[in-house]
Amino acid sequence: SGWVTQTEFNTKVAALESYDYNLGGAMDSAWLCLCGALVMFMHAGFAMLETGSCRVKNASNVLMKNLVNVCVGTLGWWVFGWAFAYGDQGTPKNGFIGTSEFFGIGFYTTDATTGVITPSTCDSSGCQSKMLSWFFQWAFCTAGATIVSGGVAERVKSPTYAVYAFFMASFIYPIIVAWSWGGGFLATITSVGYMDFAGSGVVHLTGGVSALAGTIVLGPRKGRFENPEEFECHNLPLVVLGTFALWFGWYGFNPGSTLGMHDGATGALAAQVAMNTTLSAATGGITVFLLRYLILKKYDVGGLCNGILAGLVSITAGCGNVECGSAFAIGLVGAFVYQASSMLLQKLKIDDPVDAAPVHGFCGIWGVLAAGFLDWGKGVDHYHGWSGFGCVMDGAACKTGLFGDAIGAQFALIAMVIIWSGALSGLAFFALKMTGLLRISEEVEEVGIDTKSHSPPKAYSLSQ
Amino acid sequence: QKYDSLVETRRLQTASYVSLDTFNTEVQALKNADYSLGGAMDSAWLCLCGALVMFMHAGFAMLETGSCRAKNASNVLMKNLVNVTVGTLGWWVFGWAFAYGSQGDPANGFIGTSEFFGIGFYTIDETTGVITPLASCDADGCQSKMLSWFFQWAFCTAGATIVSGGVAERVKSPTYAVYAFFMASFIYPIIVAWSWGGGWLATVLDVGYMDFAGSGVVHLTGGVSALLGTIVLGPRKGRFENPEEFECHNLPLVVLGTFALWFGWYGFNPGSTLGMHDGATGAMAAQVAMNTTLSAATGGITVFILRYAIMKKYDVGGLCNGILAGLVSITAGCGNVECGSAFAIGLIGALVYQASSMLLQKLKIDDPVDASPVHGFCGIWGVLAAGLFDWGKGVDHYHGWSGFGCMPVSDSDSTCQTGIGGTAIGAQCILIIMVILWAGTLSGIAFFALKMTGLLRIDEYTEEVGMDVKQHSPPKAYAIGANPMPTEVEKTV
Amino acid sequence: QKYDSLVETRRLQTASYVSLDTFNTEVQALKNADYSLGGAMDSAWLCLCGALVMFMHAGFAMLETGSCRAKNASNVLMKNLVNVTVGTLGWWVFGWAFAYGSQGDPANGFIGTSEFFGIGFYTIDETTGVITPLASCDADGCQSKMLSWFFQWAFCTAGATIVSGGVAERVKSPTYAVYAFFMASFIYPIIVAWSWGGGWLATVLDVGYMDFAGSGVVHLTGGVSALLGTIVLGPRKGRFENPEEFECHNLPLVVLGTFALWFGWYGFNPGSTLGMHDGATGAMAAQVAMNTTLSAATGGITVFILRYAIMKKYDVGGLCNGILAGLVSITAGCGNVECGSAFAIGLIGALVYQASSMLLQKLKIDDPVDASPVHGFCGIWGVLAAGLFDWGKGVDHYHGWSGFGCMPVSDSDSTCQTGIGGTAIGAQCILIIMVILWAGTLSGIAFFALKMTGLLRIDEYTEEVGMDVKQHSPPKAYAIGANPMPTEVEKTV
Repeated sequence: SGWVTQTEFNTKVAALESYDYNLGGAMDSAWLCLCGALVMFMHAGFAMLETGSCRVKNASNVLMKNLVNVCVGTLGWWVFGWAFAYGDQGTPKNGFIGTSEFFGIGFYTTDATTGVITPSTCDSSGCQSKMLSWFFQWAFCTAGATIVSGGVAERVKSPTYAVYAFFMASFIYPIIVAWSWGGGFLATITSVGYMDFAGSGVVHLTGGVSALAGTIVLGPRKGRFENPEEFECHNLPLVVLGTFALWFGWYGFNPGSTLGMHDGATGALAAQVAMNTTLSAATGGITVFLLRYLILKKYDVGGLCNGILAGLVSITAGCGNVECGSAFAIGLVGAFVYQASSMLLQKLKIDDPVDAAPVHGFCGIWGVLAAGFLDWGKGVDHYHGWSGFGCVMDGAACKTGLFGDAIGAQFALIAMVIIWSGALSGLAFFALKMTGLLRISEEVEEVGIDTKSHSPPKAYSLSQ
Repeated sequence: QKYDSLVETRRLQTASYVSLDTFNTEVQALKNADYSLGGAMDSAWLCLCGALVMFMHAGFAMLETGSCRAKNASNVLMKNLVNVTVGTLGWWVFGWAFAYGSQGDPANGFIGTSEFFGIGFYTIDETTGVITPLASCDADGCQSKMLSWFFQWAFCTAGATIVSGGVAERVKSPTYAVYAFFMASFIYPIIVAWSWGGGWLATVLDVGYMDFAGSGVVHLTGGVSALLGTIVLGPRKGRFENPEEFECHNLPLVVLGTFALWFGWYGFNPGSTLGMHDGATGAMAAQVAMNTTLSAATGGITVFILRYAIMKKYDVGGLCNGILAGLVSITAGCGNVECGSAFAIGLIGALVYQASSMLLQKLKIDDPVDASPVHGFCGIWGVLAAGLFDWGKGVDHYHGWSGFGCMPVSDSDSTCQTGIGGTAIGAQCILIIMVILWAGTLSGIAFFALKMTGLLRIDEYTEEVGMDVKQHSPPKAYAIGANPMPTEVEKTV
Repeated sequence: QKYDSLVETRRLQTASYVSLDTFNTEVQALKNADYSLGGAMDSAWLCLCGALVMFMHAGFAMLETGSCRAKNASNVLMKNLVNVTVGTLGWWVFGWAFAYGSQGDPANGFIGTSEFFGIGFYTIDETTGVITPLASCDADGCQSKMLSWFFQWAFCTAGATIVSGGVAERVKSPTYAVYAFFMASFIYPIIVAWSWGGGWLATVLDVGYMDFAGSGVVHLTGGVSALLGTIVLGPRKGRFENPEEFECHNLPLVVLGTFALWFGWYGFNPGSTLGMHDGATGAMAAQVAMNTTLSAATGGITVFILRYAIMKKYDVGGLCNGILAGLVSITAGCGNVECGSAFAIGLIGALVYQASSMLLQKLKIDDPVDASPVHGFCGIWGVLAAGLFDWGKGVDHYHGWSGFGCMPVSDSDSTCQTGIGGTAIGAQCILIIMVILWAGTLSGIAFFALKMTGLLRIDEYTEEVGMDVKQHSPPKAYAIGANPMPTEVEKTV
């Protein structure tokens, strides 16, 4: 007849809905695969930045440390890391640690009779396979672990560091994720829960604190504070290249942390994040550069590079819930935090070859705090946090008076990260030191690790 | 019996037919879902393409550094970093507002005057505190202002950084930083306001200019400014007496930079569809990617062969600049020419580059990285080529911004306008002239005024020993090898 | 009266119910919108993945340059640049047509014969001049030919560039350029025509070959050709007498190149879904990304440990090649194996690489960057592994191209075929043999003919002093430090 029956209507509408649902799933996958690849490219950035910043006689070794870090870290993440971080925390949730999906087991279900494999875990707005999350979060995990490699460069024993990197990627970092992004106890602490959009605290502070612990336990490189000019970076173009690669990769790190891309609001949030990231990076860079010029009366390109990274780390927690003016302020203050903490370490004669702790640790702290203090709902006494453009709701209206709780949650996150990764990394490094496994011998340090333990024995032979 | 059949009809209708209300609700919901997906697509596309364009800064930095002398390597790196950081602030404070802010009603056609500091990108509901990101919506989807800001930011700073190559190794660094801010916050945005921002060039001669991704708007602007800068500055000391001392000091960096730029260009050109929510846009992006590829490859190999014919030596730097010449040449017309034309555009672009590069040498104008031949002269050629090779020409139609379709008679009449090919080329010429006049005049005046006040050029001694050792900490870019740099200088400085 | 009220009811119902016409129109419009969105997604995905693959050229260039000697650095850089530019033209003129052009009806299964020069990628309406990009459509969406051309271009030139590593430091540059054109326009496209292009290998032994992203089609083709080239050329002078002189001259470039390749592989493998318009494809891409990651890391650390066990020294270059070995090994099977298998494939791939690398050393075959162990031998292993580790094996089903599902009995019967595991491995072996025969024979003949005519290898003097100083302008890749290169040579040359 000329009329539409309910059955026909329902069938066709369901088909269209499922098509949309499918498209949303495809979008999520495309977005996270590409953003994950960008984050992975940050390893190139770290490797170039750290290598360029160290002395030529250890260049091969620094390169190696970065490569070993990502390889070993990948296996750590696969074997244990994912399971601890995102595995099932039981019912009721223990809030501390996941205990399933080691080795990626359980990412698929296989139909026993037909042999058809079904990979997905779905929610109402689209499907994301576990593999997708595994891949995207893998890039974050190995990035966090690699931060430490800069702090301990040029004097740590390589096999020792490899073991530590495995430990970092398979246990230290994943547990912090289990508490926070994995939905553990920090997610609901002080009722509001912590807010760390892309990981100023979860990733960078974890790495930065561990780097600081490592560099303190190791002690400075021989002669570092007697002949500082011998410790200048040996290849500045690599440093700048590394900085640009990191900045580039950060557009996967921050915007990708929407963790999906299947509606317009998420798209607007990603754009907002990209804009804030850009502003804070530029502000941080130029601010440190000017500060250093005032102090040194010399141009310090390495300082400019670290300033950019300081800006990026500072905005990473709050990029989704602050206005662009606040992003400028966060980058500006972050630059001061970086410069002050860098000078403090110098004063305390703590030798951090690439300023890993000031950039990732101190600015990580500032970033987490800034995400609470500069939340854009503050002006009207609302808190937005994870809700992005919307406010944290109390029924149909915005909850008010959350400021104290929100800041409290941020402090809880900072304290927990410092305690957990500081204590574990500190213990690990200290135990290694006691057993003599931590630091290379004086002779090796003198002639350089490359000559002593590498084949070929030097990173460059430009004049052949 | 009639009665019975009517009762039956009614029963069926009530029981299992669909009411218009239900229908409309469902259809609207589905449309909303599609609309929302389209918005997500646009955001994903432009965020990622913008990131690729941003990576071009790595390319510029490596290319320019590698092309200069080792003694100024730190300084060239710094110039690129300062450029992007200062340029970002310039774009945020003034640039976006001048380029894409409201031009009033009726539009003044010349300059935007709202949204400085990104103010007005969100509206906040007074009572609930809910923030709504301001978006420009059309029938097909919404794009937030932040998205456009980010994507256009990458273009703005890329344009500004072109100049840094032309003035390298002799300009005073703080002076250049101020200029870069001026470039990113005023010179470039005004040209955008006239063109992409919907100003007067968009409708000039009725047909309007056509510059898909910015051969004119971005590259010519940068190239002309670089040319003026390099002329006013004068050549580096000894450049034409001892040319072999001015060869690039690190060729792998040059090649790496070229590949990074080529890679970034796949954000620059295909991303200039400015959206990605339907199949036709997708096909356009693919078309653009293909043309970009062909022109780059053709330009590279052509310059390489030309130089070999001239010098009987392989010139890898020339190959790299040839690739860039091909890329700049296709940037305006990548969306409205066939692939055979893309080949021709790259080929001619290579000749344009080589000829203008030799011309500058002849005129003893010292452009360290050939910024003005690559971006300026090939930029001119690119804008012209977009008019000359428009694929509607064979049938006397003009496609221009309409892409696969022809330019229609009017909004309501979709038949093709005919006989506008000449007018279209006229509009292209106007774009070229206006960019040269505006950017040339302003940059020229700026550089000249600075020269007069002695703020422009470093002193001779610094130029002799190198900026790195004089002004930088650490005093050299490399510490590779036993005796990497003249240490006596370091000690005497 | 009752009758009247019924008429009235009916009238109202008529007004507020939905007619089938309206309904169908609306549903069709929504389907079109979805279909269009799907097309946009495909384009965005393949444009971006293609760009990532293109960036692998930066990786190859840096890796190969860093691995060679400083005196030939410019020349190696040039070879990579020439390769991509000449290869692009080869792909445009002939390659695409042979690979993906129409194979006739019925398909000849061996070679395509249409769409040279990209002719036929658009249809132009004679009267209106409106251009329609030609597209291949299926039930879920349309992809323009330009999109496929671009994505496959990146694969083609990547395959060709593999050879450049194997013949580095001793092949005559113009000769290599001609070979690269031949490779990109004929050798590689024919293999594609047999396989991805839907030729005879797609249905060989009924089950057909399985090579998701090209362990065989791309890497083995390149690796075999590199091996033939390096054998015919013979070793570099002094290679096995003074091996320490042949160590890589710039390790940071090698590592940078490795990371760039790994990064680009996320376009190479996940992009080989060749589309992205439904959730299952998305899950497949994620699966592929995860497997790629695991195999790369496993391969890298395994080779590193092996080499340390053998040499008691850290070998960073070995770690880099191990990563590449893992990547090449997983490329064929990344879509139809579990993550545990990906670990195993990377592990065994590392052993295959190390064993074949040592074998070549033993046989005194000098492959400067280990191109054939990495791409050739691991390519063979990758193709085999895709058959051996197929995740349907445990229940005697084969998944292959069907991804998560099993290979069905026929198009109409979706139950799983059983007992085809052995046949599938047979098909894999046929793919391997055919690639080796085709690429090996053609490359071998080409290199041998060139050798006979004296066009293949540079003269001894050039090899001694380096190609850069002899043939390049500038005559050296680096000018870092006071006395970077023996200037006497420069002057005597």
